[in-house]
Amino acid sequence: MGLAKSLDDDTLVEDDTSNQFPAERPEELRLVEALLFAAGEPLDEKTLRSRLPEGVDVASVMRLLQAEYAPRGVNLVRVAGKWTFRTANDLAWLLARDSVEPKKLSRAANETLAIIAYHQPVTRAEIEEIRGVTVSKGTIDVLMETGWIRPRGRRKAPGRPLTFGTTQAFLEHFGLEAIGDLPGLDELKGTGLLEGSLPSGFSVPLPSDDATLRDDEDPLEPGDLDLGLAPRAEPEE
Amino acid sequence: MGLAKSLDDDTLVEDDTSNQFPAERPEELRLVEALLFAAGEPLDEKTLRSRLPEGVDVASVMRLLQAEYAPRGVNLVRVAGKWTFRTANDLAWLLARDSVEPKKLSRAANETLAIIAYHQPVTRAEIEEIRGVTVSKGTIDVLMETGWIRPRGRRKAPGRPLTFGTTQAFLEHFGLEAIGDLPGLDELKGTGLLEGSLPSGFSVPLPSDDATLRDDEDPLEPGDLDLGLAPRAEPEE
Amino acid sequence: MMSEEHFETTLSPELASDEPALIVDVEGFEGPLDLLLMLARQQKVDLAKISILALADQYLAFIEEARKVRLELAADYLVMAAWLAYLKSRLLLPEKEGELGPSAEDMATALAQRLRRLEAIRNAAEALIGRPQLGRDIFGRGAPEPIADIKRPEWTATLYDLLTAYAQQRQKRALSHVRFAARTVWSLAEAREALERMIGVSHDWGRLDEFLISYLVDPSMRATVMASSFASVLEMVREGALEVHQHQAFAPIFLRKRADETGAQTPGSA
Repeated sequence: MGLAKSLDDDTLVEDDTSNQFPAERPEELRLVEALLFAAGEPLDEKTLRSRLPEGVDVASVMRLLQAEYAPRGVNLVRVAGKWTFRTANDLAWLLARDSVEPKKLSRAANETLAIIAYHQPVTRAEIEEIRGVTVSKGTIDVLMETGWIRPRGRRKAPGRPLTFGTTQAFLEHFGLEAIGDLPGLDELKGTGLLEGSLPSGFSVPLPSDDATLRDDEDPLEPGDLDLGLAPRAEPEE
Repeated sequence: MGLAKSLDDDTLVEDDTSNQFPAERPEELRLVEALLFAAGEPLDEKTLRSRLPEGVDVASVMRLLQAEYAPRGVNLVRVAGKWTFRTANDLAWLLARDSVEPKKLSRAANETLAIIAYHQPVTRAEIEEIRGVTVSKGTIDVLMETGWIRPRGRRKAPGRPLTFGTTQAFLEHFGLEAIGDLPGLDELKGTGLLEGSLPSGFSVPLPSDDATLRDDEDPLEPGDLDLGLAPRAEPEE
Repeated sequence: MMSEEHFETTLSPELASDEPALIVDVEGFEGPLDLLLMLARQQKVDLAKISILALADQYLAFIEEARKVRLELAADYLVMAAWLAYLKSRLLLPEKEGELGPSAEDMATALAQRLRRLEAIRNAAEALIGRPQLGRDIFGRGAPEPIADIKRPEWTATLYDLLTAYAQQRQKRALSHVRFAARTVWSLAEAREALERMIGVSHDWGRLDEFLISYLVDPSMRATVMASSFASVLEMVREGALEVHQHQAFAPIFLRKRADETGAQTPGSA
């Protein structure tokens, strides 16, 4: 706080900037911002709670902190159900120089990713049915490489095809709090276009990246993991 | 900004938190905080100037921003003439994690501990005589850390070396009711731990951890405890 | 809704439906459904109200054109063409009573539905890709400060470890009171000192073993004296203090002090 004194006449904003944090600003806000800044990766409320003193109302601290940071160049956001700081959306122009030019996905990969996201869990055959064209192994490989999709199980159907879904990294990359926040999802749902022509009884009109297998899914088998496809699948008994 | 609306009655601070940044907060502050937040390393003012719109008074922006962050959990600091965000110094405790790491005692430590257990009270020189190998300071330190041995007195001999014995914690860790439960010569032979022909006169002592000093021991001196060696030694008169 | 400029096709969208493209580039399409969708867009109506009959005509015309320029068409384009021709004929003919399977109307509706679904997912894909992306538009902390992990060791040992260590240690010590006789070794330093003393007096060639005769009496010393002396001789030769000469393998080794500057004669080659 002593630093505030060094603000002198040529400051750009009014004097009260220096004491904008009333002395009563709860210490918890300091703790949470330190934790999240230091971590770099999103932390869930459970983790935060475990690191904070007993009895802190984490949810309310998060709300306060989010409001504090909303107008700033760094925002507090919730992705994949966890909290993290991110640069503000509108500052991409400023920071673009920092980015390693991400490999641009092909149109086929884009569409395949969208189908996996909106229709998950979905098999390759179902993706092909929607696109009306074969999905090449290469396209799936490219998407696997991004870490945004994962094979999540096998469909209880002839041939027991792999089912694909999105990952936590997908949510983090696209800044989604949950899969239900996919853009345009409500619209798609409303027009009934998500139901598609999947075998009746199998199709569930809402995408879900919940790791719990659907009724029509079997767990991955040990062999599936040897493909290097699945990063880590906990076999469920 | 819309988030501010969600702040309701159970907020911890007064309502004006949400608009603590007057609309006039200069955009430059947002830009600089985003730049510094995203940068992988501290940035100097020259670099900042080159990334900011023409004509920004970087020095004054830095002063403002530093003052703003001073009371926070994250501070704006200058390292080697460059600017970076760092979690506040006083929160180091928050960012450290204690973890217990099970570690097996080395063979040397096991031998030394066993010799202390059987031959106590015993000095370092005596341990070396029995082992035929020097006992490193590190080995004694590790054993002290376990809490299984303690310096119990000083031998009435030239140099007045420390004598070591085992503690209650030793008995507890090894599930012994009393030190006398350590197997003797016959038992060691019976279990095959000692085998083959042993020279006549080979003996295994009957261990005793009686705290009473022997005739050839002097009590510890106050200074002995300052060595940090003895965790809690009750000075005995 | 999605604009058309995203189609990587040489078929200009401006072309009216009755003007088949002259340049036919199937490469630009992601399969027959994609092609159909593009053609459907040219009808400039809501996909729900699309004329499947007109669409079938457009598609068949396109395929015809492609064949004229002898373009290799993937089989699925031809399968779609055959199916559309069949659908077209069904749509044109009056429905027969009691015909098995779905009606032509149903099939047309199903096709329209598929096209709508493809278009919907395309729009969704665009919306998704258009979102601010991490590492491209938005960034996380560039230099996270790792949590310091302070590891507190918890020492473990079992009674078995302890007793084994003790027993083995005691036993080893009890049995290890063997003494090895100290080996006599002539060190390099000793050898050199002796050589310098003996050679220092003479500039004549002399035999190494004769120089050393008094040291070679004890048979147990013979090997070490010879080895160390020879090594010292080589070292002194390297330093330019000695000259050495051996007539042939296993022959006696001669040496003498090096003559300074005078270049004294050597008997034979060196």
